[in-house]
Amino acid sequence: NIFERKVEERTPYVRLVEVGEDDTDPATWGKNWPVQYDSYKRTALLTKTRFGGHQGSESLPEEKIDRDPWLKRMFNGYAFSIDYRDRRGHAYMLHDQEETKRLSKPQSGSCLHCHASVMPLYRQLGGGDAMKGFEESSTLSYQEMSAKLHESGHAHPVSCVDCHDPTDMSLRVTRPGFVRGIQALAASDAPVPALASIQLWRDGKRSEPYDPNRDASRNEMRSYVCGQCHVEYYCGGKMPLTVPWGQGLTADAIEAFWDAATFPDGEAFVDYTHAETGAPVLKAQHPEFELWNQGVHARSGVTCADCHMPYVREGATKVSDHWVRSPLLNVNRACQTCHRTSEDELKQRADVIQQRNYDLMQRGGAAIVALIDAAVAAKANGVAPEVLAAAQKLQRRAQWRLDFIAAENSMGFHAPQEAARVLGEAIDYARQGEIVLLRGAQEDGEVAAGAAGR
Amino acid sequence: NIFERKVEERTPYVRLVEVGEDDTDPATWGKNWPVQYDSYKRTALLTKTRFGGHQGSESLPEEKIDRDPWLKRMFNGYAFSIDYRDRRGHAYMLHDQEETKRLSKPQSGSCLHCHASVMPLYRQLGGGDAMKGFEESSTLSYQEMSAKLHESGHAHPVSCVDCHDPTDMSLRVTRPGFVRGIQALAASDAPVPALASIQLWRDGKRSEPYDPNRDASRNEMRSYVCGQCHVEYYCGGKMPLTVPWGQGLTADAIEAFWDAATFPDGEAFVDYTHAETGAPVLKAQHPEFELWNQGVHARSGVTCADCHMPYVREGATKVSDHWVRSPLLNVNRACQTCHRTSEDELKQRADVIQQRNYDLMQRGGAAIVALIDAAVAAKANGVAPEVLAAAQKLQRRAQWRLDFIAAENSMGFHAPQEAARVLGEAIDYARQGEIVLLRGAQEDGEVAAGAAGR
Amino acid sequence: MGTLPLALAVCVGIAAGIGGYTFRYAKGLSYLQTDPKACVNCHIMRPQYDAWQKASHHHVAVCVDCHLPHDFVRKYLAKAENGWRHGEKFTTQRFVEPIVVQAKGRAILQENCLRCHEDLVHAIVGARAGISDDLPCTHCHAGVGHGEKTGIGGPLSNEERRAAR
Ligand code: HEC
Ligand code: HEC
Ligand code: HEC
Ligand code: HEC
Ligand code: HEC
Ligand code: HEC
Ligand code: HEC
Ligand code: HEC
Ligand code: HEC
Ligand code: HEC
Ligand code: HEC
Ligand code: HEC
Ligand code: HEC
Ligand code: HEC
Ligand SMILES: [Ca+2]
Ligand SMILES: [Ca+2]
Repeated sequence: NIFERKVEERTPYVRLVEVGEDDTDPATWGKNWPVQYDSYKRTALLTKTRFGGHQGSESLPEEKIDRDPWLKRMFNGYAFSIDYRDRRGHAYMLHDQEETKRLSKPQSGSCLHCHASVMPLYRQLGGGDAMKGFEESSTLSYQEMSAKLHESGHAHPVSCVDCHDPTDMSLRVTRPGFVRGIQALAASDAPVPALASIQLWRDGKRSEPYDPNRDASRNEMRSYVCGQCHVEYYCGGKMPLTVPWGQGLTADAIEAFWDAATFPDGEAFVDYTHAETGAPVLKAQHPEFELWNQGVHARSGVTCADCHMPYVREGATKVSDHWVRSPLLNVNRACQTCHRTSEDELKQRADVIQQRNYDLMQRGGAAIVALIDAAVAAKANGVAPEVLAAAQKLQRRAQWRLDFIAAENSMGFHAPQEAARVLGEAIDYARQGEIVLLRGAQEDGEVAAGAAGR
Repeated sequence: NIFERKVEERTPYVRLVEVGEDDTDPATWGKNWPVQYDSYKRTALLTKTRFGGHQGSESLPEEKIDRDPWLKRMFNGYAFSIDYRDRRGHAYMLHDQEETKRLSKPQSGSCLHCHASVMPLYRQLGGGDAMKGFEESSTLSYQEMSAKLHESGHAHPVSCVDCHDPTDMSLRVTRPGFVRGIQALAASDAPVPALASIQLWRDGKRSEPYDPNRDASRNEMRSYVCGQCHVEYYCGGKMPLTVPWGQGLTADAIEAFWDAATFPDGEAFVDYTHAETGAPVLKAQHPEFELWNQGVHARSGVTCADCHMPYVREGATKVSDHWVRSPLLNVNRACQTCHRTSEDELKQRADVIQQRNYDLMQRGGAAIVALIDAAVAAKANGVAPEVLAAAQKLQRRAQWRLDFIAAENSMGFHAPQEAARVLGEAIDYARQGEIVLLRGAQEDGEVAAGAAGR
Repeated sequence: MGTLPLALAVCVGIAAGIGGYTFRYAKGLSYLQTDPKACVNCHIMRPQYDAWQKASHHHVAVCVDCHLPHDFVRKYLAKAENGWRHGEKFTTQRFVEPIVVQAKGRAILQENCLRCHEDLVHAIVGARAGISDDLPCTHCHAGVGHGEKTGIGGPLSNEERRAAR
C-alpha cells in the first residue's frame, strides 16, 4: 500500500538502568521513566468523590458494612460481615489487605494474586513454572504466603512489571487467573461485542488457546491489564483462584457458571451458607471488567485507561497519567477529549446515573432484609422444608444480583442500563422469596415451591 | 448548542400558492414544498421493526392487549382493555382513532386534539378564541366533535399548519394542551437539564408566562412540535385535556401531580377503578417526550427530529425527511450522522437496549398479574379493608410505572437506564402489594398497612 | 505550484478516466490546489468545510494538511486518485452517505497528525503503536478537524421510494 510509511523510529526514553522480570520495585523503573513513576506514586494520595475514592480518614477507609447495614446482614456468616471498606489508591493495596479483619478467618495464599507484585514468587514456588506456583499458592494460608512474599523482597503493590513487558514497555498481562478466565471465555460461544480479538480468534483455526498477549489489540490491552484484578473471583482454599467466565461476562452468565460448578470433592460450589437463613449463597467481588463490558463505552472501544489513566501533557510530551483514580477528579482529561461538553454537564450526567443506581440499590437492600427477616420468622414457625428451600434458592439469586452491583465500584456508571436491569431482577427475586415463605405459612407449600421454580 | 450547526442550512423555495392558518389540507402546501409533501405522504406506508412500526396487516395494526395479556388484565375496567393496538404512521392517525372500539365507551371531543388538524375548529367553537374552543371541546362527545370536524372540512391528520408558521415556515407549536403543560413545567422548579430555554426564562423577569413559540430555541422546537402529542395526558369529560407537568417530567413527578389533582367536583383524580381489585388507578399514555427528556440524547441537545426526521440531501440542498418513522429503518441518516460506527453496530446497540427493557417489562407484567390474583383471592377470603386499601395503593404505584414504560413507544431506547429504574420500582411495588395481602391474610392488617406506607 | 506535478496529476487523473463533465462541474483542478474553497466546489464537502471553520485547527491546518499525504509524488498520485474517485462517484452519485473516512483516508490522517505532533506524542506512540495501530489519534481527538461528527444522509433510495418492508 503506497500510503504506508514507518513512523520515524525513535526511542521514547533513555534506559538508564536495565529492568527485568524480577524487578518488582517501581523505584528502579522510575529511573528510566520518572514521569510515569511520579504519577504512579500519587496513588498514595487520598481521593474522594460522592461515591468514589474513599470516605473516612487518611489512615483507614470507611466501613461499607456500617454505611449500608443491609450489606452486613447479607454477608452474615461470611468474613465480609466482619470488615469491608471503601477501596482506595493502588499504593495501599498490600497494606489494606494485610490490615483487614477478614484475615481473622482463614484466607488463601492466592489473595496476593491481586494485591502484590507476586509473579516472581509464583515462579519461585513453581520451580520456574508460574502457573504451577499459582496453583500451589491456593494450598497455602494467607499468612504463609505473605511471609514468603516479604522474605522474597517482592512485597510491593501492583508494579510496572505487572502490566509492562520490560523489554519494550508494551502492555502485557501476567496474572494466571485472568489468563485462564479469558481463555475460557474465548472457548465459549458467549457474545463478546466489546472484545473483537476474541471473535477473531474464534473465527480462526483455534489451534492454540486464545493468548491475550499475542492476540489482543493494543487498545484491548488498555483494559485487559486492569481486568487482571478488577474482576469477580473465587479465592478460597478448596480450589485454585477461579475467574468464572466460561459461560460469559454478564451477571446471569456468571451465576450460571457458579451454579454448574463443583469443588474437587464433588460438592456443589458455594461461597458461604447464610447464618440466619441457611441459604447456600454466592459472593460477588468488584466485577468492573465484567460490567464495563456490558456498556456502550466498551462497545465503542473506550478502555479503562482512557478514563482512569488519561494522557496528560508533561512539558513537551504526553504521557499516561499513572495516578489511577476516579475520572470525576479529572473530567477535562478523562472525558472532555471525547465529549465536547462542559465539565459541569459531564459531572452531572455521571451523577444522575449514579443517583438512579444508588436509589435502586437501596431498594434492593430493603428487599433482601425483608426476605431474611421472613425466613427467620418462617423457620421459627417451623416452615415446610421444601418451602424454605425454595426461598433459599431465591435468596441466592437475589443476593448475587444485588451484590454484583453493590460490589462493582462505579455505582452503575460503567453500564447504567444493565446495572439497573440486574438490580430490578434482584428486587423481584427477593420479594418472590418473601412471598414463597408467606404462602408456605398458609399451609400450601406446593404452590409456594411451584411459584419459586424458574 | 453544538447541534444547532446541523440545522443551519435553509432550503430556498418559491411560493406558488399562498397558505394560511386555515389551510389544513397538506396538498395545498405541497404545491410550494413538493419534496416535504412527498415524504410526508409516505407515512401511509407500512413500516415494521422488531418493536416498532406495527405488526399486523395493512388494514389494522396488531392488538397489544392480545400480544401481552397482562396489559388487558391491568386495564380491566377501562376502555383500553377493549382495543389497544400498535401505533403506525401519521397518515393513519385520524382513521385509526375513528376505528378504535374504545369509542364504544363515551369519549371526549378533545380526543381530536392530537389526531386531526383541529385548530380551525377550536377557533370556530371558541368564536375566534382557540383556547376557549379547546376547553369547549372537552364538554362535547367524541361523536359530536368528530361530526363538526368533518363538516368543517378540516378532517386531516396532523398537517403542515400544525407545526409550521405559514408566514415563514418556521416551527411553532399550536396545541393548547402542550402550551399549558409546558407553562406549568416552567412555573415549577423541577429540573429541566434538557430544556435550556426554560431555565433561561426562570432566571429572567417572569413578567409573562413561558411562551414556547417566543422563548424556545430553534433546536428545542424540533422536539416541542412532537411534544404537542407524544405526551402523557388526561382526556376525559370531567375536566379539560390536561398535560400533567406541574411538578416535573419524570414518572415520579407526574404521579405526584395526579395524586395531588382533583376534579372540578372536588373528587380525587383517577382514570379508572380496576374492575377486579377496586383500586383507583392511573393510565399512562405514550410519554415519549417525558422519557426522552430523561435520556442523555436530550441532554446533548439531540431532538426528535434529528432521529425521526433526519436531514436528507436533495441535490445541493438538504431537506427534513417528513416520512416520520422508526429511525431503525434509517440508521445511516438517523444515527450515523452523529455516531462514528457501522450501521450494523448501531442497530445492535439499540437492540440490546430494547431487549433488556423488554425482559424487565415482562417481569413487571408477571408481578402485576400476581398482585391482581392475590387481591381477588384476598377479597374472596374477606380481607380486612385497610389491608386491601394498602394493596390498592401499591397496585396504583406499580401499574403507573409499568404502564409508563409499556405505553412509551421506544421500548426503553429514549432513556435506557431511567426506563429500567422505573420498571424496577414497578416490580417492587407490585410484589409489595402481594406481600401486604398475604400478611393481611395472616390476621395482622396493622403490620401490613404499615409496611405499605411509603 | 510547479507545472510538472500539475501535468502529471492531470494526466494521471484523465488517464484514470475523469469525465470531462465532472471535471468542469467540480473544477477537478481543485485537487491540485490547497485552498479549502477548492474542496467545497463540491457541495458534498460543504458540511465538513463549514465544520472545519469552527474547529480547533482551522487556523493551523487546511484540508490537504490532514487529508493528503505529504511526500511529493504520493501527494499528487493521491490527489489524482481522489480526484478520479470523488469525481467519478460524484457524477454517478454512487457513494455511501453520510460520507465517512475510509481506512486509506484514516491512515493518511494518522500520518499527518504525527507529522505535526510527533514531538509531543513520541512517548505514547509506543512499541505496538504506529499508523497501522488500532489506537489512532482520532480515538480521542476525532473532533479536531470538524468538531462533532458532520455530514448528512443521502436521498431516499429506490428501495425506500417503494414500500418499506
Ligand atoms: C467511560 C469512562 C470509564 C471507563 C471506560 C471505565 N471507567 Fe471506571 N469509572 C468511571 C467513573 C465515572 C467512575 C465513578 C467514579 C466515582 O464515583 O468517583 C468509575 C469508577 C471506577 C472504580 C472506582 C473508582 C473509585 O474512585 O472508587 C474502579 C475501581 C473502576 N472504575 C475501574 C474500572 C475498570 C477496571 C475499567 C475497565 C474494565 C473501567 N473502570 C472503565 C469511568 C470509567
Ligand atoms: C494487581 C491488581 C490490580 C491491577 C492490575 C489493577 N488494579 Fe486497580 N486496584 C486494585 C486494588 C487491590 C485496589 C484497592 C486498593 C485498596 O483499596 O487498598 C485497586 C483500586 C483501584 C481504584 C480505586 C482508586 C481510588 O482512588 O479509590 C481504581 C480507580 C482502579 N483500581 C483502577 C484500575 C485500573 C484502571 C487499572 C488498569 C489500568 C487497575 N486498576 C489495575 C488492584 C489492581
Ligand atoms: C482477582 C483479584 C483479587 C483477588 C483474588 C483478591 N482481591 Fe482484594 N481487591 C481486589 C480489587 C480490584 C480491590 C479494589 C476494589 C474493591 O475494593 O472492591 C480489592 C480490595 C480489597 C480490600 C480493600 C477493600 C475491602 O474489601 O475492604 C481488601 C481488604 C481486600 N481486597 C482483601 C482481599 C483478600 C483478603 C483476598 C483473598 C480472600 C483478596 N482481597 C483477593 C482484587 C482482588
Ligand atoms: C495497572 C497497570 C499499569 C502499571 C502498574 C503501570 N503502568 Fe505504565 N502504562 C499502563 C497503561 C495502560 C499505559 C498506556 C499504554 C498504551 O496506551 O499502549 C501505560 C503506559 C506507560 C508508558 C508509555 C508512555 C505513556 O505514558 O503512555 C510508560 C513509559 C510506562 N507506562 C511506565 C510505567 C512505569 C515506570 C510504571 C511503574 C512505576 C508503570 N508504567 C506502571 C499501565 C500500567
Ligand atoms: C475515548 C472516548 C471516551 C471517553 C474518554 C469517555 N467517553 Fe463517554 N462515551 C463515548 C462514546 C463513544 C459513547 C457512546 C455514544 C456515542 O457513540 O457517542 C459514550 C457515551 C457516554 C454516555 C452515555 C452512555 C452511558 O453509558 O450512559 C455518558 C453518560 C458518557 N459517555 C459520559 C462520560 C464520562 C462522564 C466520561 C469520563 C469519566 C466519559 N464519558 C469518557 C466516548 C468516551
Ligand atoms: C437518539 C435518537 C432518538 C431521539 C432523539 C428520539 N427518538 Fe424516538 N425512537 C428512537 C428509536 C431508536 C426508537 C425505536 C424504534 C423501533 O423500535 O423501531 C424510537 C421510537 C419512537 C417511537 C415509536 C416508533 C415506531 O416506529 O413505533 C415514537 C412514537 C417516538 N420514538 C417518538 C419520539 C419523540 C416524540 C421524540 C422526542 C420527544 C423522540 N422519539 C426522540 C430514536 C430516537
Ligand atoms: C398532532 C399530533 C401529533 C404530532 C404533532 C406528532 N405526532 Fe407522531 N403520532 C401521532 C399519532 C396519533 C400517531 C399514531 C398514528 C396511528 O397509529 O394511527 C403518531 C405516530 C408516530 C410514530 C410512529 C410511526 C410508525 O411508523 O409507527 C412516530 C415515530 C412519531 N409519531 C413521531 C413523531 C415525531 C418525531 C413528531 C414531531 C416531528 C411527531 N410524531 C408529531 C400524533 C402526533
Ligand atoms: C395528547 C395527545 C393525544 C390525545 C389527547 C389522544 N391521543 Fe390517541 N394517540 C396519540 C399518540 C401520540 C398516539 C401514537 C402513540 C401510541 O399509539 O402510543 C396515539 C395513538 C392512538 C391510537 C392508535 C393506537 C391505539 O391506542 O390503539 C388510537 C386508537 C387513539 N390514539 C385513540 C385516541 C382516543 C380515543 C383519544 C381520546 C380519549 C385519544 N387518542 C387522545 C396522542 C393522543
Ligand atoms: C409533526 C410536525 C411537522 C409537520 C406535520 C410538518 N413538518 Fe415540516 N418540518 C418539521 C420539522 C421538525 C422541520 C425541521 C425544521 C428545522 O429544523 O428548523 C421541518 C422543516 C420543514 C421545511 C424546511 C426545510 C426542511 O426540509 O428542513 C419545510 C419547507 C417543511 N417542513 C414543509 C412542510 C410541509 C409542506 C408539510 C406538510 C406537507 C410539513 N412540513 C409538515 C415538522 C413538521
Ligand atoms: C444529533 C446527534 C445524534 C443522533 C442523531 C443520534 N445520537 Fe446517539 N448519542 C448522541 C450523543 C451526543 C450521545 C451521548 C454520548 C456522547 O456524548 O457521545 C449519544 C448516545 C447514544 C447511546 C448511548 C446512550 C444511551 O442512551 O444508551 C446510544 C446507544 C446511541 N446514542 C445510539 C443512537 C442510535 C441508535 C441513534 C439513531 C436512532 C442515535 N444514537 C442518534 C448523539 C446522537
Ligand atoms: C486538523 C485535521 C483536519 C483538517 C484541517 C480537515 N479535516 Fe477533514 N477530517 C479530519 C478527521 C480527524 C476526520 C475524521 C472524523 C471522524 O472520524 O469522525 C475528517 C473527516 C472528513 C471527511 C469525512 C467525513 C467523516 O465524518 O468521516 C471529509 C469529507 C472531510 N474530513 C473533508 C475535509 C475538508 C473539505 C476539509 C477542509 C475544509 C477538512 N476535512 C479539513 C481532520 C481534518
Ligand atoms: C468532485 C467533487 C469533490 C471535490 C472537489 C472534493 N471532494 Fe471529497 N469527496 C467527494 C465524494 C463524492 C466523496 C465520497 C467518496 C466515497 O465515498 O468514496 C468524497 C469523500 C471525501 C473524504 C472521505 C472519503 C475517504 O475515502 O476517506 C475526504 C476526507 C474528502 N472527500 C476530502 C476532500 C478534500 C480534502 C478535498 C479538496 C482537496 C475534496 N474532498 C474535494 C467529492 C469531492
Ligand atoms: C499542519 C499541521 C497539523 C496537522 C496536520 C494536525 N495538527 Fe493538531 N495542531 C497543530 C497546531 C499548530 C496546533 C496548536 C493549535 C493551537 O494552539 O490553537 C494543534 C493543536 C492540536 C490539539 C490541541 C487543540 C485541540 O484541538 O484540542 C490537538 C488535540 C491536536 N492538534 C490533534 C491533532 C490530530 C489528532 C491531528 C490529526 C487528525 C492533527 N492534530 C493534525 C498542527 C497540526
Ligand atoms: C486515549 C486517548 C488519546 C489518544 C489515543 C491520543 N490523545 Fe492526544 N490527548 C489526550 C488527552 C486526555 C489530552 C489532554 C492532555 C492534557 O490536558 O494534559 C491530549 C492532548 C493532546 C494535545 C494537546 C496537548 C496540549 O495541551 O497542547 C495534542 C496536540 C494531542 N493530544 C495530539 C495527539 C496525537 C497526535 C495523537 C496520536 C498519536 C493523540 N493525541 C492520541 C488523549 C489522547
Ligand atoms: Ca466471588
Ligand atoms: Ca394518562
